Amino acid sequence: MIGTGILKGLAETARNFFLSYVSKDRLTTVQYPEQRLPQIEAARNFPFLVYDGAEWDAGMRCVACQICEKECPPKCIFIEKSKDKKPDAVGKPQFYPARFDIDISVCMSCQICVEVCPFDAIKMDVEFDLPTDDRFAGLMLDRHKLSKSNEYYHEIHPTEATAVDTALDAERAKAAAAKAAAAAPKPASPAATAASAASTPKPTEGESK
Amino acid sequence: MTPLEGCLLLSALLFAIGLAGTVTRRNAILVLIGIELMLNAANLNFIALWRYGPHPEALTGIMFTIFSIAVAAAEAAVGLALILAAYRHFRTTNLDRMNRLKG
Amino acid sequence: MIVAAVNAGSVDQVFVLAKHALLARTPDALQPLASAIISIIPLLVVFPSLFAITTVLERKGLGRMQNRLGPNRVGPFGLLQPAADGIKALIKEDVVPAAADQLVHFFAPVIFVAAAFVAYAVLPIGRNMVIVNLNAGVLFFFAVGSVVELSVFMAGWSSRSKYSLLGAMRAIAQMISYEVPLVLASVPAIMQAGSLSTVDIVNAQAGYTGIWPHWYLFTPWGIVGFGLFLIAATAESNRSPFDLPEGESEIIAGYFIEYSGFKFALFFLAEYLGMFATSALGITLFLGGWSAPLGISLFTVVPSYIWFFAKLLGFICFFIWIRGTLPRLRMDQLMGFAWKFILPMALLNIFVTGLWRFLPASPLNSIRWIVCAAVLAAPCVVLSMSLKQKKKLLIRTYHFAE
Amino acid sequence: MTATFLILAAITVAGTAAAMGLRNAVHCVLALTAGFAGLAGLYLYLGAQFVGFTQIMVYVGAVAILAVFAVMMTHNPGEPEEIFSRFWVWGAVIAGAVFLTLARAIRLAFAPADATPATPAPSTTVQQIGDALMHRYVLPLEIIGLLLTAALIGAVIIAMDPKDDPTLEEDAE
Repeated sequence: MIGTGILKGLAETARNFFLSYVSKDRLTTVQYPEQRLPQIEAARNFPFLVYDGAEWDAGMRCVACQICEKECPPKCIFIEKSKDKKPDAVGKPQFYPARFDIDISVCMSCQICVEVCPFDAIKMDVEFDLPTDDRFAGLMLDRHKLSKSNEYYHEIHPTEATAVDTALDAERAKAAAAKAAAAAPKPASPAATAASAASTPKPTEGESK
Repeated sequence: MTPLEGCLLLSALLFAIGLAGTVTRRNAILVLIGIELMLNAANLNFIALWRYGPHPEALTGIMFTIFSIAVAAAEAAVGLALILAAYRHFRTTNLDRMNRLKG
Repeated sequence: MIVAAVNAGSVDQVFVLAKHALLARTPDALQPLASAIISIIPLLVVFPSLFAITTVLERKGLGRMQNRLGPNRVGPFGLLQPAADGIKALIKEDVVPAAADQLVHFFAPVIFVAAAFVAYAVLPIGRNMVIVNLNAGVLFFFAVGSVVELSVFMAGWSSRSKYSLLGAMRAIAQMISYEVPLVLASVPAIMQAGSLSTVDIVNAQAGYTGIWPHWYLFTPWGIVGFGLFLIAATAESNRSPFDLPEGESEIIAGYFIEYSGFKFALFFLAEYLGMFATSALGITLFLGGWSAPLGISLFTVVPSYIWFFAKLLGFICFFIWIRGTLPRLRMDQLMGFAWKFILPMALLNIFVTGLWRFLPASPLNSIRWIVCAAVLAAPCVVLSMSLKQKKKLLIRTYHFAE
Repeated sequence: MTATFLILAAITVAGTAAAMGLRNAVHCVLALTAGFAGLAGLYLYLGAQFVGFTQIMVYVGAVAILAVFAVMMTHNPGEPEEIFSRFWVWGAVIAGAVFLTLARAIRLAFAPADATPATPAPSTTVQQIGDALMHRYVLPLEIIGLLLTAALIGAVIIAMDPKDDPTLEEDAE
């Protein structure tokens, strides 16, 4: 008979309608600004810069090598290298970014900058409410706004951050050992230092995958 | 001018407009519409003469108009169907270019 | 009539009496104009407010049917949502496509809304509460309804967009196909009442047998006619499951896709006004208009307009319920249903109404009932069987996949 | 001759004149509906309520929509834009002459003296019309019904594309 399917459907929607007032677990809606879903560890959207220690300016890992700027597919990263140098995470004097801007209205969240960074300085953030009333300047994040502490990194991506820290600690230990070894007999040749610096990315890159 | 005279003059004007459209337009659909207009002019006459005539209770004018509207509707349906069929054949609704008798 | 009105209580007639009191204070020369204005202004206030209430009701109801919350941000329980939507529509930019036919594009929503409002002129929303009691009221209603098709065409054609044109074509094809059954489904009620005047039709259903009202719904042809009317009304107001003309997922909004801001809101308003008007006509024809559903004093003391709006609200809730349940039809299903099922049933229903009128009522009312119901039920089953015929589907073969 | 009559007459004449004179055929049909609506208003003004509503229903709701569909189905963008026939001057002259003759005849028929007193509009109910249709005019009604059915079937058959129907394949060529 025609119409029985319709009646079944009507009964189903009526059941939904009334039971949604009775049983709370039927309503799966998360009321966003007040309630939030638990953070997923693999979540990521825009890049940020990691710094060690308490001061963002001093502890910044970035050495302004500009690899990320070159690799960025939509070209949303703008870096200006500093004139002077300061010691990096390993203690070696390095350049630092005098200017580091990311235009997140252009960024496509591809994570290539993170993949290519040899110094573990740029990582993916999970911060997604970035509304602004100025769509040009407000979405152009500068060096200060981009800097987040290593603790914050641990908070949002604990596993990954621990792996990075282990690798960096190994690097630091290696550098300290090399320094100690160099201090004891004779200063090592500049070529050897360059080689050890070049070998740094390899372990971290392997672990981040 | 009496109301009846006004109605009749309006009806004559409508008839003339319809006639002008029918004989001057090239588009077959608009020619058909012109014919409809002339029919409507006649309907207006019927209603006006029923209203101001001596025997409004006889309903003759209204009846004639109702039947006329029904005939006009049938005419429009068949006429537009004919135009569609002709368009399918000639690929045009321009009456000046439907000038062949050969099918 | 007047005596009955006074007996029914002054609460029932409060608006009528208020109008008379106001008219008594206006000079004689202005009386026709003042009478019209006093009648029209409440209409212009009440039905758009009902539209506002319906939008929030619909969104919350649909939400609950899908186990969602629905709008709950603006005002308590989201009840002020329509105000926010209205403000948004008002302050939005009014974009007119560069290629559009400016004049026609402008007039389409205006005519649509005007036609939707004019239809209310003949609908009795309470005892003695109708703007004009036209002798050919139902005919007037359908005549005004046919103007809507033209405005839909104007909107679709003047936008110069393929989606709006497709939507307009679908809408017109659907409206014409379903206007025929809509009219034919209302013919039985007109036949039985012996009048095209909506007021007379309501009065013909006003009595009670015991406590049972004399609504046309409670006759075999009334049930069938009401069902057919309901289906045709759903299609006529472009509601789901007959919302092909504005199927969001295929032609994005149909004929009013190129409208924005306030004109879009006008289309939205007119669609809902059309739905209310058709529902109100259904109430008038089959559900006894403003009369109380049971002839007990508890129900009959309630003012007539409250009953009317309660029935209208029932209709609205039913439409929302249907919308939350049924998926959209295919074009061929839509047309096939109209011409192969609803139209024959409506014609048969007219015949059965004639039978009902000429079968003797007094001694053997139940036999009359059974005969009429049987004459209607048998073809209904046969037609629904023929609709259900399984199509032999071919196995789809792919040329390049696999 | 009241203001109502003049307004309605103006709408009717403007609508129909535009329908016969505009360039775009869809505009013509839309103007025509305005003219038909004005005519329906005139019927209402003359007290023929039923005819007025039937006029709107049939002409605005059906004929105009049909015409619009026909215009769109026969639209040929490549066609040269000539809306009037070569002999349009002659056509206009003939139509003008017809109007002048009719108007003259009407003016002559009404002597200026016999201004008929304005009679109240005869009250016609739908019931009366129905009774008349079922008694005195039942034969014309039946014939009209037959005519409409024949026209419906005929229109469908004429408009049907012979390519869509295999049984008509022989007739197509």
